[in-house]
Amino acid sequence: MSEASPRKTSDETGFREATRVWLLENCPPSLQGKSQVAIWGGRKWRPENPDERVWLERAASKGFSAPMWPVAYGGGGLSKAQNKVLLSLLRELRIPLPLVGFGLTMIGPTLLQYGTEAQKREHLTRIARGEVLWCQGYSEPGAGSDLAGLQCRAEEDGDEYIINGSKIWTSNADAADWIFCLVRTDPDAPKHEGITFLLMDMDQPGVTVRPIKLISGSSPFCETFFNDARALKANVVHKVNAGWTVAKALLGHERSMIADAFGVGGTGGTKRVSLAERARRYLPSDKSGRLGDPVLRDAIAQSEINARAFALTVQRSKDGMRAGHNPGPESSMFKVYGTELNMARHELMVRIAGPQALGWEGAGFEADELALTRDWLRTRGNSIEGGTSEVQRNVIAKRVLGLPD
Amino acid sequence: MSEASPRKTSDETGFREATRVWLLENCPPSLQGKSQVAIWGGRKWRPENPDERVWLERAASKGFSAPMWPVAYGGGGLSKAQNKVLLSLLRELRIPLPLVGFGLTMIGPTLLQYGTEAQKREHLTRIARGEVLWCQGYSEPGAGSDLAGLQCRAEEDGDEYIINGSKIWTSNADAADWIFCLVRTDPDAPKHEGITFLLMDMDQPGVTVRPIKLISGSSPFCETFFNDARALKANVVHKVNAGWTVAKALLGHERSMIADAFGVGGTGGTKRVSLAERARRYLPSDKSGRLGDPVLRDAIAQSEINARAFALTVQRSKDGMRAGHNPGPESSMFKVYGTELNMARHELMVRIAGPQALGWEGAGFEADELALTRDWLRTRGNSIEGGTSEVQRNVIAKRVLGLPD
Amino acid sequence: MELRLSEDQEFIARTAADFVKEKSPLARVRELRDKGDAIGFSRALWKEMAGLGWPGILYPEALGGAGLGFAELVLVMEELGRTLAPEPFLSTVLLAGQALARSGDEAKMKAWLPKICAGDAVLTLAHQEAGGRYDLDAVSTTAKANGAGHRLDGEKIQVLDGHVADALLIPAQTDGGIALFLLPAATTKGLTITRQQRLDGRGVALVKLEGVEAGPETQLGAPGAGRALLHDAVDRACVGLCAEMLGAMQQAFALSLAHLKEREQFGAPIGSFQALKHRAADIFIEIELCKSAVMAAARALDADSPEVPALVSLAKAKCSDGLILAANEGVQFFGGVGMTDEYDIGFYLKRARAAELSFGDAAHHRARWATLAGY
Amino acid sequence: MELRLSEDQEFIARTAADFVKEKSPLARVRELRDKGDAIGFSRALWKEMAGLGWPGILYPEALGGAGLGFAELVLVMEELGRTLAPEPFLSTVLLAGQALARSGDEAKMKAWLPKICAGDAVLTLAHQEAGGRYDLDAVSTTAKANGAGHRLDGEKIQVLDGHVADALLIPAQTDGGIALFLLPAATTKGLTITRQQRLDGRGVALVKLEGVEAGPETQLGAPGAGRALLHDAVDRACVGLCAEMLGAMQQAFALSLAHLKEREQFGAPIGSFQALKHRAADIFIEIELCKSAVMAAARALDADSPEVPALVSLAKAKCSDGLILAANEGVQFFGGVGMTDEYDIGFYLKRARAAELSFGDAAHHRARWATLAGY
Repeated sequence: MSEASPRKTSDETGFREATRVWLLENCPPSLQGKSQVAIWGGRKWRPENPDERVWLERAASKGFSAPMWPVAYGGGGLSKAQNKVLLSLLRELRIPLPLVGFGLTMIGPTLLQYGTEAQKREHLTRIARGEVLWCQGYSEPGAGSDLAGLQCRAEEDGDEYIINGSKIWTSNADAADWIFCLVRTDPDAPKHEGITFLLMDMDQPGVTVRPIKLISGSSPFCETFFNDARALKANVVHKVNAGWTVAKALLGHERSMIADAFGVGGTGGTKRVSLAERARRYLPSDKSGRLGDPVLRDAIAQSEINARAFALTVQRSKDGMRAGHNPGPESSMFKVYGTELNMARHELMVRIAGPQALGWEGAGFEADELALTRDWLRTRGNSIEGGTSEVQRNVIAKRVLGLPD
Repeated sequence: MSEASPRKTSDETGFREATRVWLLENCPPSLQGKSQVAIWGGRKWRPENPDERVWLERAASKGFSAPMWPVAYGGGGLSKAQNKVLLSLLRELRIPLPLVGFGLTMIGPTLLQYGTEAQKREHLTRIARGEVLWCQGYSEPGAGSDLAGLQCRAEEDGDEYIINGSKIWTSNADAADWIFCLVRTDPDAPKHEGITFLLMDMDQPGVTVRPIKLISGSSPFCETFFNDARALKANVVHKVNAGWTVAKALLGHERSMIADAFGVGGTGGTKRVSLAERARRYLPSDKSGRLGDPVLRDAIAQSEINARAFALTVQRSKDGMRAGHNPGPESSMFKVYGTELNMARHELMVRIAGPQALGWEGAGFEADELALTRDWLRTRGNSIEGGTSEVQRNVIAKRVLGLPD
Repeated sequence: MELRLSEDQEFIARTAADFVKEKSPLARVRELRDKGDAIGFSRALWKEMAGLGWPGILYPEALGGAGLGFAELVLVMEELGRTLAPEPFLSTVLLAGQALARSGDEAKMKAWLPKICAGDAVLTLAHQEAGGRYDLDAVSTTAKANGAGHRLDGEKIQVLDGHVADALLIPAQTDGGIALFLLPAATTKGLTITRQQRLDGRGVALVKLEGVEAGPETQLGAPGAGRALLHDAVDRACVGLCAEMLGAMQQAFALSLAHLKEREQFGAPIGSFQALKHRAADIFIEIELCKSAVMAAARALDADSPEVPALVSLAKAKCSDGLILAANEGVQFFGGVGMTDEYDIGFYLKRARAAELSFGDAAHHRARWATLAGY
Repeated sequence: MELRLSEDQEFIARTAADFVKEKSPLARVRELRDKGDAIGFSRALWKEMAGLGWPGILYPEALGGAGLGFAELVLVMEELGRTLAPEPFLSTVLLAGQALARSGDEAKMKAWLPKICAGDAVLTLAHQEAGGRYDLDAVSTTAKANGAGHRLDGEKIQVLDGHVADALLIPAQTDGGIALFLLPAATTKGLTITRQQRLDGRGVALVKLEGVEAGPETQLGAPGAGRALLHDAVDRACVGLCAEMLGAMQQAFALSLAHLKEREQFGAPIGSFQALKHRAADIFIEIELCKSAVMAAARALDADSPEVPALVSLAKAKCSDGLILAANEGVQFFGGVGMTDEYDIGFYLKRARAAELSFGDAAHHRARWATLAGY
């Protein structure tokens, strides 16, 4: 840890300047201006550019890989304000985040809330150093929207559990080292009450992983099979049979991330080619410069208006939260509308491109046309993953509108 | 009854010619070419044109007021083919039907199927002569889609029932003489098994009628209240507590009539002003003669395409029935799609007319514009009356698609 | 632009909500309709609202106003919209008031704005003609030069509160483009005003101009400024209407939700049926989007943002569809009784359509959005 | 026009259904795709279909056909469409076959139609260019007079089965308008054919023409007839495609219904949830409308009705929306597994889009319907 730790700098300007200097000195030049690089870490990680490892290690030593985690667990101990400064500097200098992944965003925060001291010391430290890549084992082939209906079971054996069953949609499981998952420890209890939240090392013979091919092509998703896999009882998070509580907390993190992603999408925060620009490529314009197909023009305007209204609504919710209002179950609204907006937008792009949207690979299609085909297919999953639109509407009806069961 | 009864004519051409002559001789000239006149009959009937009564009486004597009913019950005893000839002649000569109403189309056929000999002789004869106007008492203020949940109760009292409760949507109850209705005779039985189908004279102190004003203005609908009203037990149709069977048969008549009405509407069988003609009145056309608002043009085409596809489907169903296929529960499809098509068409007409569709009465609006406002409002009830769209979709899901409860 | 109410704004909204609950239930609108009230609103209540400072919210304190902005005005109009209050906000405060306030014509502002703020005058702007549909520039009323003034001929339709207006702003074509003429109703010769009956009960009138002599003192603003004043005033009235629509859709939805929870069919409250639940969830979402749209448009007006026209069109496109959805579905949720005049939900169905077809329908505003975005 | 199958027609439909069940399950299409089959369909199966008389259904017995009509053809194509059978009906039997059969060119008909009926030739018509979108008249491929014949230059896209066609019909602009040239694939110099990979696996090709010398014997039909032949052939292929789409939407819906009945969530089959039931009911209705539309278009063709173009557009507009609805909802009903390549429902999603965007999308056909209706 550096001597002139910026944490000790009392004012933000000082912190900003010191951090800027540190970043410019410590981030390898080959990564400066490369903010799109995603550094995942983990045992199996073999970055193409070895500087990525250098950058991760330096940032981890500084506490910048997990900036707001306590120093005791490998974090940087930064305040919210300082973290914001750090992120804005990374954006400004187009330096990649030192570390990304579910360890940092999902299991880390969960352990901070529910983990034992030993678990925090062991796992958080390794996450912050980028030594372990995590994946999530929630969904099961048979369970779908009914998450709590999971069947994967864990039976006691001395100080261990023996796990049998399978998980689906385990993103990046083929690259991951550890998995956090929900297992059934009491098959006789009501379905929400016999579930335990368990951490498991994937590097053992009882765990196998099969990547999933989607209708859009290859994907980060995998199916993960447990065949007498083992985990120490010390790796139970919170209490045995109380895993549902932990799961719900973690799902909250996930949903707000998804809503955020779509909210930002809606504002055009990420630079995207506008629908109108796309349309000009395929459709003639009239003398006044209007799109020559007024029916598509109307559909484009509808899509943009909806996107803008949605972005304004996300902003209104955030502005409200800053004023101390809690995000309630109406966040289901962001999931359902954001995803369906994105899906409708892609369907519209396909209609705009016409026959040129039909390419799979090879001759006769531009690269971005081929990407559109795949992207559109992929969006069909938006209303399914992370809680189906049907489930979200149920939540709104029940918890926001108070409609009876 | 005329001597050269057309029923005895062995070939259709003979029947046609004889009937044509009879119609031209017997229909008062003031009614020839007046096919839009609706002759309701009944005790309270005071037609503006007294020839209407003359025409009804002559036609009834000939058996033409209820052409296919048995002669014994005041009908004409015509075959299906002969009836078709009669109807086509009436259309051709633009002579009004001698009689219309629920007696003829609803309770009549029901009594033919379920009535006792005495009931048929009494009621059918009076219906055929246009002496009694009937209305229907099914729905109740509290019941809605759950028709069988009706509360109106009938208690035995010697050879009579005493009826208390109310009925809603009793069309033309303020003009009607008799009512056929569903009453609860066994409050302890399962809800479908304690219902009796009962006929009741409305000309008694225990029956009061209140017309219902709709959002579109005045309407034929009424609310009918029974306060110790009385009916002879001899007026129970079918068995006591078996009224649901009769009701279902009658509802079948009603739904196929409604589907028919919308089906015919869909084909443009009734002359209607086309959407495009309407649009030309409010929108400029471009040089090539196209409607100048391409977005509305697209919506008009969509509406017409849907209407035509629906009309073709009604035709396909009829062609199939002629080939001996039974009309199944898929007729719910005609109700739900036909009504929603009609509603969407009216919404589109309103959008086409723009601010001119907003008139209620008086200055600044044409008569057909004022009619459009009311018609549109009235169509909002299409998806409710005669079984809501929700109920129809339930029926399709369960009985056509076999989806589980 | 922050999309959040300040404490002051929350107070204004609460005050308006309380006022509406106490003084302006829907029953009042029903009664005005049933008795065929000649005015169509309550002058007494309008004075009371003026007492609360509402008609003057937008106008400078020097002229009797409160010196606030659209962010505040839409809160009041949203609450009034819940029960379809018919008082002359759109005509007097927004259409005419905004044309006056933006005209730079000090004399006319001083003559009229204090009266508007005090609830002592009803004014209006006749923005619609029979053939014009939603094109504000399609003005066929003519203003021919006539001595120092003009001679006006033409007809205006569905002029909001035209039947009770003390003065009317009339757009007419001069040689130099569209100009606005402010004509006193009582004393102008050649002016025929006929009350029109609309399905939603909002007071409107046919205004006929036959050889009306409009002296130079009647013209509003600098020559050539009329078209911009007309567009700007209608945009502002449009945002006010959207706020009313937002209130109306929330109320229609509240009535629907209450019915879904109470009404039992097949042994269960109908709100327990999943198909209806999902439709209710969709209405909820659309209303949330409309809330944001109205808030953003109002704040853009206050900030004089270049996005004003686009955000006005966004709000009108969303609110038109949102209110129609809430009202159509509302009637369907209520079932048969929803079709009767006795129930309130039908009032929202009628207002939904009237509001949709005022100041341009959703398709009109989508087309305008596209034009503004350059495609 | 009666909308009912005769006994003979019912027999044809049953035969086709049995054949498809036995010989052409979707697994076959998946296998052709997975092994990257160069042809993309089975020549052996095509010969078998020819044995059943299918490619010749429309053509006179004298030329080896069955002398039946579209009413029969659509029954076969509907069944084949259920499992997305990739054999060259659209290209060979409809696009090229119909252009030939309607050309009046006896020599070419005798040369090719018997081979088509026997399943011994694959032909196609290159109706699409990159900039043309759905306008068949937007032909920028040129045919310049060159001695007695023409010299052709241009490029055609997504030519159905172009990569395996024995001969291709190429529309090109001559001085006298659009003409069709029948070019043998193997021997024509200046013709470059490149297989394209489409999301739905249907075999298509880029066809480049660079200084192709087309002798007078290659031109199809009388001078000036090319445009009508092109439009008529595409309309007929469009009805064939609609029949395939009708089969596909029924199969996608059948897969969905089976899943809705089997799959349990929250302790009940998901098909018991009312929101899904209602959506299933809507899909059922749309499919019924599409059935009628396809039947009517086929019968109109057989009757040579003046309504042909309108009914073709009606069928394509309805089937485009119907198949997309059935496929989109199908994936949603299946949930996560519906997104995996392992399940079949995704094949229908891909075909839905490819079919929608072939021969004009729904909006294109609505516009055409309006034009035909004179508005």
